[in-house]
Amino acid sequence: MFEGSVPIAHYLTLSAVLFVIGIVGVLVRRNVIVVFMSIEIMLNAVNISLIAFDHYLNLSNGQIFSFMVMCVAAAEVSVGLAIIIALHRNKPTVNLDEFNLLKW
Amino acid sequence: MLLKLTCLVPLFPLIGSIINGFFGLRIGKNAVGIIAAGSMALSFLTSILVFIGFLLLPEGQHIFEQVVWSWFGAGDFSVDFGFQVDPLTLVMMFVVTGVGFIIHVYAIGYMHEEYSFYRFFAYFNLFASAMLLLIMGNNFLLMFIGWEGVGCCSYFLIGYYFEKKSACDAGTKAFIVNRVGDFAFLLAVMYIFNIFGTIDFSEVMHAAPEKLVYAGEAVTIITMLLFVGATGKSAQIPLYTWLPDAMEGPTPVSALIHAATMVTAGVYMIVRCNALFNLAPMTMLAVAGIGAATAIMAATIGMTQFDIKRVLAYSTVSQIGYMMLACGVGAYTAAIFHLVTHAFFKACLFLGSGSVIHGIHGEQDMRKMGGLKNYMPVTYWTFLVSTLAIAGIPPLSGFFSKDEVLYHALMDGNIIFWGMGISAALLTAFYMFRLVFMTFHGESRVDPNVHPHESPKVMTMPLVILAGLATAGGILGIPLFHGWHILHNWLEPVLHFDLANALHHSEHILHEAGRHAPSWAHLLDPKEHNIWLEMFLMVFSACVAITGIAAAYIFYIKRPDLPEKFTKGQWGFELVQNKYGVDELYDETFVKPTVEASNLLWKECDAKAIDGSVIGTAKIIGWLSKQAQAFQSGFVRNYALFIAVGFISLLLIMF
Amino acid sequence: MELLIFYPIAGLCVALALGVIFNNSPVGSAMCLIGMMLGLAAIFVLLQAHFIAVLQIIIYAGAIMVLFMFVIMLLNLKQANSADWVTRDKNLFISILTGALALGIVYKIVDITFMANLDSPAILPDTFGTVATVGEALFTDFVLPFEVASLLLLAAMIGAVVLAKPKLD
Amino acid sequence: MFLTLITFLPIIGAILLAFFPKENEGAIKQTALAVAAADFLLSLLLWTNFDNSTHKMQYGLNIPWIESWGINYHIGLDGISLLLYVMTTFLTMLCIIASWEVKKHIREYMMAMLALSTGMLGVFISLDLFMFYVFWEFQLVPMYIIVGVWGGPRRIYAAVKFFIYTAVGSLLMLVAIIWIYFHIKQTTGVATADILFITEHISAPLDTQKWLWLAFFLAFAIKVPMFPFHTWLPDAHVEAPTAGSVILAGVLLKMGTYGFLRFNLPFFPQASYDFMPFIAWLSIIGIVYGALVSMVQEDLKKLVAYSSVSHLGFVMLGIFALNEYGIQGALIQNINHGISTGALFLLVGVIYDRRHTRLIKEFGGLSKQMPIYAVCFMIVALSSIGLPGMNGFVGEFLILLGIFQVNGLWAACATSGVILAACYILWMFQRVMFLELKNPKNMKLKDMNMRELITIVPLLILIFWIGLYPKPFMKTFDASVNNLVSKVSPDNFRPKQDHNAGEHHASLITKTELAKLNAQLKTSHN
Amino acid sequence: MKPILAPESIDLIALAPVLVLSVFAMGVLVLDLWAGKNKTLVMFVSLVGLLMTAISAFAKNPIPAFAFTDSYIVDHLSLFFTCIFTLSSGMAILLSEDYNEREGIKVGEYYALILLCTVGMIVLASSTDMIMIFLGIEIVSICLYVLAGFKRDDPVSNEAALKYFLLGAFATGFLLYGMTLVYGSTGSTNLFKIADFVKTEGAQSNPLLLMGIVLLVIGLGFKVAAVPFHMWAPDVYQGSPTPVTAFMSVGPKAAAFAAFFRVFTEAIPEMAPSWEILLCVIAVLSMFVGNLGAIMQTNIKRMLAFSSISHAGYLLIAVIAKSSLAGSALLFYLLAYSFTTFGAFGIVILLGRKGQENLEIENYSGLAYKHPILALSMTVFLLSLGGLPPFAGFVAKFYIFSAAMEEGFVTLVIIAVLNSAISFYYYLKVVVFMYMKEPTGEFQISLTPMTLFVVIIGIIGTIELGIFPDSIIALTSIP
Repeated sequence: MFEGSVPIAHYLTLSAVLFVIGIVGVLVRRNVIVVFMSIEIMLNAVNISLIAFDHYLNLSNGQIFSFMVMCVAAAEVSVGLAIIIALHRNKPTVNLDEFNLLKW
Repeated sequence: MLLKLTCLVPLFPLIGSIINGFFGLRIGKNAVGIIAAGSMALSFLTSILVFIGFLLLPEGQHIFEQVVWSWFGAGDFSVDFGFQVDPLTLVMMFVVTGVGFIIHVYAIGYMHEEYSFYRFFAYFNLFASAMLLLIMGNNFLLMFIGWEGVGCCSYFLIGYYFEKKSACDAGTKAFIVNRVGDFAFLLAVMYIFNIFGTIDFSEVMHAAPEKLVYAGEAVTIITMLLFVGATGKSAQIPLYTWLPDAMEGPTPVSALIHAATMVTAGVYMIVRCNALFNLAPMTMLAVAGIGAATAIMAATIGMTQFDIKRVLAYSTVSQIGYMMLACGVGAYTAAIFHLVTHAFFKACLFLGSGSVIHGIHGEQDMRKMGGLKNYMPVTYWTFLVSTLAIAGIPPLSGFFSKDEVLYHALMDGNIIFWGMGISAALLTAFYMFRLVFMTFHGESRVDPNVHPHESPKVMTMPLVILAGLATAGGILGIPLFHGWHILHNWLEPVLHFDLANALHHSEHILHEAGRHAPSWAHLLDPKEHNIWLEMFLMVFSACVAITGIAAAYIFYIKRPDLPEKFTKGQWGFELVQNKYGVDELYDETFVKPTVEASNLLWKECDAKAIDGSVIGTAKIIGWLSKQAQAFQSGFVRNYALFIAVGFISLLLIMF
Repeated sequence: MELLIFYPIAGLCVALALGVIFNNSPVGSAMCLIGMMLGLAAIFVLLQAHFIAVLQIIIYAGAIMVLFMFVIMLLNLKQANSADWVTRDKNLFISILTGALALGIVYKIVDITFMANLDSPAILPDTFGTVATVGEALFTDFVLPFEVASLLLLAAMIGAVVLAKPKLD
Repeated sequence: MFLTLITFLPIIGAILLAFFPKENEGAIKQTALAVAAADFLLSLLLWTNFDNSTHKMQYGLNIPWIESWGINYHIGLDGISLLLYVMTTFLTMLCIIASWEVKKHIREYMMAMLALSTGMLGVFISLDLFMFYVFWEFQLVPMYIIVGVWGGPRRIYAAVKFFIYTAVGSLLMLVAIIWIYFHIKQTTGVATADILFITEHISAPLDTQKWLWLAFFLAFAIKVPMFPFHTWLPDAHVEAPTAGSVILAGVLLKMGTYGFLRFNLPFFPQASYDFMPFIAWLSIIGIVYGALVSMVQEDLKKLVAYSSVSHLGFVMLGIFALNEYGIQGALIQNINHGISTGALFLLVGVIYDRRHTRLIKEFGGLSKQMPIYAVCFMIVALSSIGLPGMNGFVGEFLILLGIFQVNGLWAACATSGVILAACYILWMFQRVMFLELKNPKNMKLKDMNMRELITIVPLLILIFWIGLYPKPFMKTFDASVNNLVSKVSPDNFRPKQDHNAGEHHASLITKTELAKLNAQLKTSHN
Repeated sequence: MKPILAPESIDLIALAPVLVLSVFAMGVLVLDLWAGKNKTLVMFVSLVGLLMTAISAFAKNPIPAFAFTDSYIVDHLSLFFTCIFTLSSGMAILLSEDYNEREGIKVGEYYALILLCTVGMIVLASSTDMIMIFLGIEIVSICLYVLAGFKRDDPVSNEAALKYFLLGAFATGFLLYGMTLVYGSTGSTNLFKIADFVKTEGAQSNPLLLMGIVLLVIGLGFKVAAVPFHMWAPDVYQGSPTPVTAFMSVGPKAAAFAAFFRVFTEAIPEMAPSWEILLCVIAVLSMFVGNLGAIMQTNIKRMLAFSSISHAGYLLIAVIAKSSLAGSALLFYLLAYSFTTFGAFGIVILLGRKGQENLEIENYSGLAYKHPILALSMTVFLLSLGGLPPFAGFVAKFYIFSAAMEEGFVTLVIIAVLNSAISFYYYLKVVVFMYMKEPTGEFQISLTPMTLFVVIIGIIGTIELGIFPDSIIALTSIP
């Protein structure tokens, strides 16, 4: 029963689950950093399906794509963390809900 | 050619009014008076010239039309600004210009103390020219100009003392009540155009028998509408209520407008349209009935009033009722005859009353008069003559005219009309002499510190002239020998109507339209003129008149206490004295509800419902925008949540 | 064989991911994240995408996470204050909603995934996923993205500098 | 070209004014007046050189504007628009005189006035749907500014209401316009918004026609305003400055009726015929309703505003009689309403300037204090209740005549408006002009001064001129109306026998029927 | 192992604008080191760069031309969009000059970032491969994250940056997932290949593809700030430095719409039946929420943000119509919109001064009688935004509505029309304050040349496009 390869659907499911966990993280956490990590989880989740599709279709676009995703992730992280630092300079907190000047 | 002068007749008073209106204040009262009366005199003379010109017309031509300019039109509808002269017009022209001139003269004296003398005469002349337009117009719309013009002028003149609320109300009331009539008139005109494709009198009257079915729906509706118009102008039931109030105006106004001329316009119009009315038996019945009813009702009210002018006003209403009755039974000559004589004696009576009021400084209540005959003899005698005339004492004019009306009521109508007419005559004689006795005889009840005096010449001369006319006016229609009847022969061309031919056409039309024609044969069997019966009736009505006078004499000279005894606590009397409560009735049924409805419409419907819905929409949008704002909580988390929700909902839409 | 490896790792990844978001202290979350990324690398290996697997470890688990840790330390975030949790205060409603939402989405996606008939995997050559293959693609067909990515990084760099510099001259 | 010049002269003047120093009020006013007067005189030339014998567009100019959409700058005047055009320039001139005393931001005021004038003129001359719409919307702005800046206490509310309410309608019209544009493109292959071309070629199926008709209807009915859409009018009128009200009543409302004549009827004759009863009843309700409501108003301007609702009801009724009488009556009534109501607003303005109130109960007995004013007021009032011999009557009678041809009942209901008109006008007049002069504030009112007389007298002259000799006015649109009627006449749609005969001419022979009988006879002979 | 041959599809001429601009961007960075305090030189250099970019965009012909194995295209759309981008960036830079002077943002990187952002937009508008599109979007976004937070000492600005960044990254996740699924279900990242696949294999009902589309809609919808993915827009627009706000609301939006239009009309037009409905819902929501939200606003930047949301709704109608006419309409609308918006923001900037930005609508009370010309031009811009003739906005709306009407989306057009009626309300509100209220405070307006210049350009553009749009329409119309 342990023969044969894993059906792609399972990989996709895994990625979906991780993706949603990422979403939930964004929704429920107030710690900027953690929210940010959750977003990273989402990106990673996507990577899984990219590779899975590559594997399934015998193509390499997906891998290129995920390569790019990593660049993007890196870039975003750098900028994002920079922003967080800048924020922290004016307002020493990482609690998202305290950034609430702009509303209505 | 003299007839070319026709258009000048209404023009002179118009010019006079314009001059007085614009420069009256500068040129001084005398000049104003001269201009006003002069313009009337001029148009009177012109009418005489026109009359001569008319007599010179070749044999068989009984109408002259003069189109001044083409007024307006659209498509195949067009209406000219044109005058027509025919025997009927001429008669009316003489009445209006003649009596009008006399009353103008009188007014110069009567109004002399007024500050805005010029305004009065501007209106007065304007009225005269409007009235002339009314009678001389050669089509319905031009007549309508005059028709509304006179109404408008009477509005001004009734409200002449515009600081008195009652005067203003009376004026407004007169205008609006008249408007009700005009509304019907207007509809009639449209209907006429719809059928005839023209609104020219001569053409319409000529084409009537071919285009209309005898007793058909169309003609009945048209004539009914016209008649409603007439009731408005001529103060017949149910639209008569404005006339008594109109007495708020200066007395000359009452004399000229509300006795001699304007109020008779309705009668004139019906006679003018006789060709239509002849085809509408039902309408005729209505006309006669309303006329007779008005005659009696007004007379009864007249018996109970104490304001001298109101009494005369009601008597006017009742006399016009007579004329209507005459029209209703097809005796158009009689109607016109009575119109003319009435113009004479009623004008005289009003002016007389004016002279009385003038003599005792504006007192109008007869209970504060009495025994004036010694103070103002001329007024008294002229007044008496006219009273006898209206009461129908031979050989004064009123006798003949009224008698002719009654005769025809009996012959062409039926016994009921005659009965009503004769009883109205009785009442007339009674209340008129009641008036005379209360005013001039008995002991004076005048306020002691008022010294009655006779009026100046300029006021008494007209009285004399009018009294003379009231006496002699009967000549126009003394029916001594069969067929010898000046007025009748004179009006023949206007009133000629060939019933047989009309019936023939109607049958033809109905046949074409595939309907069956009722038998009209009985309408055609001839009626002979029974001279002896007429003689008898004359005598009878004379006796009736005398009875009335006698009654009045008993009540107000011999036994002055009787009226008290009879009227005390009689609910009937109360009812009659406040005019059968018709005014109140109208107030309750029409005026108040309208105003309340309007208020409701405005406050509830307009402000709340209609505008409310508009504003409501705006409010809803505002509320929604508040909601839209509320989502912008400013928390990143919620924003993300929205994205997620959007995601799931889009998924749901997709799958 | 694959199966035996896949499911535990997958489970582990999910667990760690949950750990990331339900962990009170940022540091803990970061640790979980690293773990998850390593797990993913393993999964990439299962999928024979060795090149990406390596990158995953180097870039993500390496660079990026180091950056995270660095920032956390820099801002020396201690035990997260209790207000950090949505679920622990009034916004209960939202959190429940989110939970429902999450399950809903998962269900939906999985449902869809299984709807699609993905049952004819291609026969993979041995070269699949090797540096050579990927590299070739990267420098031929996808040379433009590769170059553009450099611009992206440049922009990011400038941005990071501008924002994070203690003071702008 | 000449027409273009006249149309854009005012806005050029406005731009010119922008460079005047604020302080130099005299010069500003004089320049504005000069421009307006020049414009009016030039437009008179248009009238005098107008060829009454044809319904064709005159002074036309057609040059490409947005070629890629086939939209042209196509202008021209025909009988329907000529008088409105001239009246616009005329009233603009009067309004500038009337607002001589405006204190606040006079320069901006005059600029707005002139810009407004161009906007309105453009509406009447444009023969391209796109262009028409541009002007139609553009003129909202200056009017909005005029109401909003120089208006009464609730001016902003009124201005915004006016703008939004009108805009909503117009925007739906825009949808219809685009629809027509593509419809024409599909059917004829020509991409154009040319009104004349569309009038020739539009051939939408009936149900679509009805939708389009409704879209246009909404735009115009709000402008007119017809009964349920009228509530913006009282607010706008009450709050607007005198001149604003005059323009509003005199021209803006006419743009609605003009729209019906220019678009709804020629584009969708069938739909217009089908909607005839609907419009007729709305108009009749409007006539009676407007009259009743204005009877109980306490504010003079509001009273006049509601009376406009009533009068415009007559106009709409005339238009939808769909015969010469009605439409010609409607057109002349357009002019009449402009004159009479305009004059009424000017007169109300006169006492408003003196007393800064328009509440009827504040006045009474004025005719003692200001006789000239009273006379003018009287004449205008009588003309607005349609006294024969004055302008109001000509229009009303033709309209009623026209609608009577269609349905006697409608005519009767509408005519009742004549009575009510007398009621509210005379009652108002009595309360303002007659009775005793009680209110001490009115004791020392000045009578009208020269400037005010200059604004009023021309209108009074027109009142009598049109009342007694309207030919010169009516002959201008004779040809155009006949042409229009030939397109929209109900005979084109209703089943061939004349069913009027059945209903209320029961036992009589109408002209048409006689003609038919003769025809039958002829045929039977041959 | 065999050497890797560079593919012959490398075409630097087609890529010219990107290259030129990136070179200039770096150049500016370097120049900034020497330029010192006064950044005017830097500004001019970057303006020149933009100009040259615009010119170099026309280097490649005949168009349409494909390059880099069909992952990059030079066609009418991309060309015209490049022009719009350069124009908007140019105006943004002009606006920034005075503003930055005032707010003390003396950093050369600012310009470099704007230029890089523009590069991203160009890439976005002209790439036909999802990977490229993704990268383009990311470049743009990252630059904007930074620009939004450029007033580093201003907590509001920081907050804007943070929100934008977090939500942007979040949305990127969705976009990415969507692209992945599309790739997975069609086996390619190239738009044309996808189109072919869909056509040939008839994958209309492939659930993965459909879900991919949904996710794409979310990702792109976020970038164009369409409801319900719009929540960031008001906050970010309000918080960012005003020139950046202006820039954001024009350039990147336009770029996102370019991508939107490309993806949906070139890759998956076959799927139209399934995505039309989604876009219709979003469009309608955007129009309503945008307009309704704007009504209650008191801050003019926030109000304009909401209005730009509603404009996104109108623009989506063009995407839905997806005909070539719609494409032209999109171009025209965006051009008109950029003129108008920059003009309006220019005036907003002019009204502010150091430490007191005067962003409340009340601050505009009585402007008309202190600075009539300013007030008048503001009125023109607002009315044009509302779509009132004879201004650019009207012609643009007319264009889009026509396109939709031709495709038979009557209901959609009616809704849009009603919305512009609502929108009049809040545009007029500003007019009310400017003309109908008495001044509350004193205006100390320094008419700085650059900003004024932008305003003038805005006015000219708005009126030119409104009254004589023919030439531009001819340019925009896609053959």
